[in-house]
Amino acid sequence: MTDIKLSNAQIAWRAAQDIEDGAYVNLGIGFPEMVARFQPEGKQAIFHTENGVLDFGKAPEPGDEDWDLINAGKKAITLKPGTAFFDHADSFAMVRGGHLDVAILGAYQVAQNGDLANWSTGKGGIPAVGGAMDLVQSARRVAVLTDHVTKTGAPKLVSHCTLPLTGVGCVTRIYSSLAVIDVCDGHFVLREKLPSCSMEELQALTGAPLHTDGPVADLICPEELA
Amino acid sequence: MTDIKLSNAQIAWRAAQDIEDGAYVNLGIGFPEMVARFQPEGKQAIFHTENGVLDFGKAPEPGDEDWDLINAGKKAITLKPGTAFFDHADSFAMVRGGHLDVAILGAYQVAQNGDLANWSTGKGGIPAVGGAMDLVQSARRVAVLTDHVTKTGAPKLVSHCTLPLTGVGCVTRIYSSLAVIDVCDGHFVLREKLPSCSMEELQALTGAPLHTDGPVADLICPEELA
Amino acid sequence: MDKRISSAAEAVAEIPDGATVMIGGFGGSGAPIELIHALIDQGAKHLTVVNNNAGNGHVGLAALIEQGRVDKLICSFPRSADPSVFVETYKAGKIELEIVPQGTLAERIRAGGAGIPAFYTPTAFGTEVAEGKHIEVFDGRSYVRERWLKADFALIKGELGDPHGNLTYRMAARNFNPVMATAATTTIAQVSSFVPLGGIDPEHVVTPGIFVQRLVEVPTPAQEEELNRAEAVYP
Amino acid sequence: MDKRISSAAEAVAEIPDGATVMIGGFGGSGAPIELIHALIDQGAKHLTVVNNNAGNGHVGLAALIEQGRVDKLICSFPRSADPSVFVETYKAGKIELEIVPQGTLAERIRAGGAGIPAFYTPTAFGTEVAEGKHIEVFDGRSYVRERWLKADFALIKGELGDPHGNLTYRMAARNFNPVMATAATTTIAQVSSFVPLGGIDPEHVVTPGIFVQRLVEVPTPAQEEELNRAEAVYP
Repeated sequence: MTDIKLSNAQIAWRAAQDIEDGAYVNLGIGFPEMVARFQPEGKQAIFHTENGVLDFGKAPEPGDEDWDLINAGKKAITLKPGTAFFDHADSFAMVRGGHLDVAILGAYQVAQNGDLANWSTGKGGIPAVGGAMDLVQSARRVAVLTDHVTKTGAPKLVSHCTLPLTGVGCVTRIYSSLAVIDVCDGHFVLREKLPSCSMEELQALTGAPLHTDGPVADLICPEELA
Repeated sequence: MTDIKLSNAQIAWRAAQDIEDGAYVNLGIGFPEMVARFQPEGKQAIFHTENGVLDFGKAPEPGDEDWDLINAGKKAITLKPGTAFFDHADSFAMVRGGHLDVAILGAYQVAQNGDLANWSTGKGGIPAVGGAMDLVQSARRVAVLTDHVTKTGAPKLVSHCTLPLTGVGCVTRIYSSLAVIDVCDGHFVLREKLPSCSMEELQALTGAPLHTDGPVADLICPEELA
Repeated sequence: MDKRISSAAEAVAEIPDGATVMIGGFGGSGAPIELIHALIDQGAKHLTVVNNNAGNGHVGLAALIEQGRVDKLICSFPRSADPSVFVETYKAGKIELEIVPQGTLAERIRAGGAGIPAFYTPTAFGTEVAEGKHIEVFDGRSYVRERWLKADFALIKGELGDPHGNLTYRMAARNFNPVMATAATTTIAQVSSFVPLGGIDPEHVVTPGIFVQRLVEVPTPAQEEELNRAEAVYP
Repeated sequence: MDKRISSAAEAVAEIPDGATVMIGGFGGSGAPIELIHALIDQGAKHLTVVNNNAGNGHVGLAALIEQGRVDKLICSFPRSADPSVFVETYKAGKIELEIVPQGTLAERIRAGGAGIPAFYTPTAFGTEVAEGKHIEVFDGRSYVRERWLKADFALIKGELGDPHGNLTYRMAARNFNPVMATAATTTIAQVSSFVPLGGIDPEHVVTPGIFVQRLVEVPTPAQEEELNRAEAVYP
């Protein structure tokens, strides 16, 4: 079993490479927010945040925060030329109406049919769904960023989710710490994997069969993000 | 049968007297628009028009029209301090959401249960409903301005409508050329009538029983509007 | 990313025969006359058009209908000062008409843009407009179920537009334009002025650019009412 | 007609025990802290509160909950930097929680304001949040039916307000405020500045006055985030 895996920054970098020029993108709270740092040269993504801002800028310098100007993670953001404000009903009209090109979220589990579980560990505690259930059912592409396995080594890519679902059949691509995997017609289809990780190792860490429908590329990310 | 009846201006004047200070009011195309001229001293109504304007001013002088600034009747209007613009979905959210205090419309027929027919003579021709069906089902009060009888002398206040309905059980008060009549629990209840018109005459011109539940006042309107 | 296009002709070039096209405006206020005329020049046929009205005189939507290009019209109020084009086409059986109450029309379009496939409204309950529709009682009151309305294209008229498609409108010319912008696969806006990014205060954006695919500048747009007073005919 | 009130205390005076109260804001952004604190002072109990979150620290909504005044909370995300007040109240069984996906929450409120008793959404289909709800298939896809959400009172925060209640908002502090304004019988707005009629450009009005019943000026409103960084506690 390989010890080498991608850092969160590398996973976010890899996901950023697939965002088309001019795409409207929503980044989930936490780790997915990191994707905004890695927009490739010459491609411009426009970021949407659930609380009613489109096309916002980077985080302000500490001390320069305006707490009326935040993202869905309640972190301070900034204006840029082209920013637009709107209310929550309009914000989710954008989401639900299918106007977002990509939503990028974290996951507890993703099933081979595209089911996603990312809101509840099922252990009781206080439920909190936020905007994820809206995003995953309606964005044109739903990408998941995740470690390939849990902290205890259990697969997060599974034959079917055992945790409470966020959405059914919604995930289109998974960027894991070991591989890039698409969900196609109820199967996981491997697109890229770390060169250091064999097919057998990867399959052993994955809870459902990995299919291929062509060559599997090497998953190479910038070393400096490791 | 009496020959004396109120002019349209007098009917509009009478309706205007009942509009509460601060009321949000929608006036139907044509004759009902006249109500705006007769707001009583000290009472301020705020007018809504379906095409997305709240609190607009009077018609401009001929030649001063801006055809981007019109009412639902496609007549030019003017701005005033406090005007707000919004889109059609928001405009009918106001209507359907029950935010209008009064809608004032014309009628072909009103039934004693409050059913209103005002959009189709039922003779074929080209149907056209506009915003009336939305307004009558959702405004808090729905007032009708009408001649008491048709041009051929047939009652317009009827036991049940024979023309295609605009809305069911929606009319709350009728300002006719002869009387002011409320719709209460499926009955016409007479509130005011022209002094020159006897109860017997009025009943003969009305297609359903006129009830009373108290004194019937004299319907007196300014002579100069006759 | 720059959504600006240099001409109305180019902006409407790919609208195919049989397309469903929403056209903004309420009467002449907010009607994108230059885009409609470009669509007439372009030649697409068998269109389904969604508009509040049915055109006036012989310009704009009336001209599109007069050219025999509209198979079906979905509207609330097919009347105007001079509705002769629509009336004659309708009486000749050459155009299908779907009448929708104005608020229901606006809400069906809003639902199309907002991903709501159906909703309930009190409007038209008990009338012939609701015949055949699903009725349901909530809290003792009866409501009609209505479906969303979407389009392949929307032709709309704004006032200012930036390269990302953020738009403002001019006074009551706003009307159906912002909501139609949300409900079409491809929304094409004509604006009186292009402004650079940042040229519209973020607080004053009415249509965020996410809803707009292309925009074209028409610096002094024709006003349908004035064209009709001048008895204009297009083409 | 003048909807301006001289104090927050007076503005919230008539909110009774058992009322349903929508409170604007997303986290601290747009949260009407002074109105919430006035409601704490006022004493109404057994409230049902609708808010996106569940409060943070010991001010605003968290303080209202800490005072034992909220029987039920309808929200999408009861987490924050310091959610201890809600967590303890919830674990003690002293508050009922209804979790609603954020977009469905916004749309249910919008439906309440717009007279739509129910609508269909793809959100939450197949999840436990949709359990027991009516499901319907449109065009081959499954949707969940959701009901409107209305309130007796809405407490919202705006930026400018004129005597008729026309409002603007400040940046992302807009969020739930405009839509909650539409869905309450009585909407009470605190604004940073009163302006005279005409002080807001008609093109820039976000909430038309028809949706606002009372407004109060709070010239330098507290920002929840800053109160929490200063470890403030109310009262």
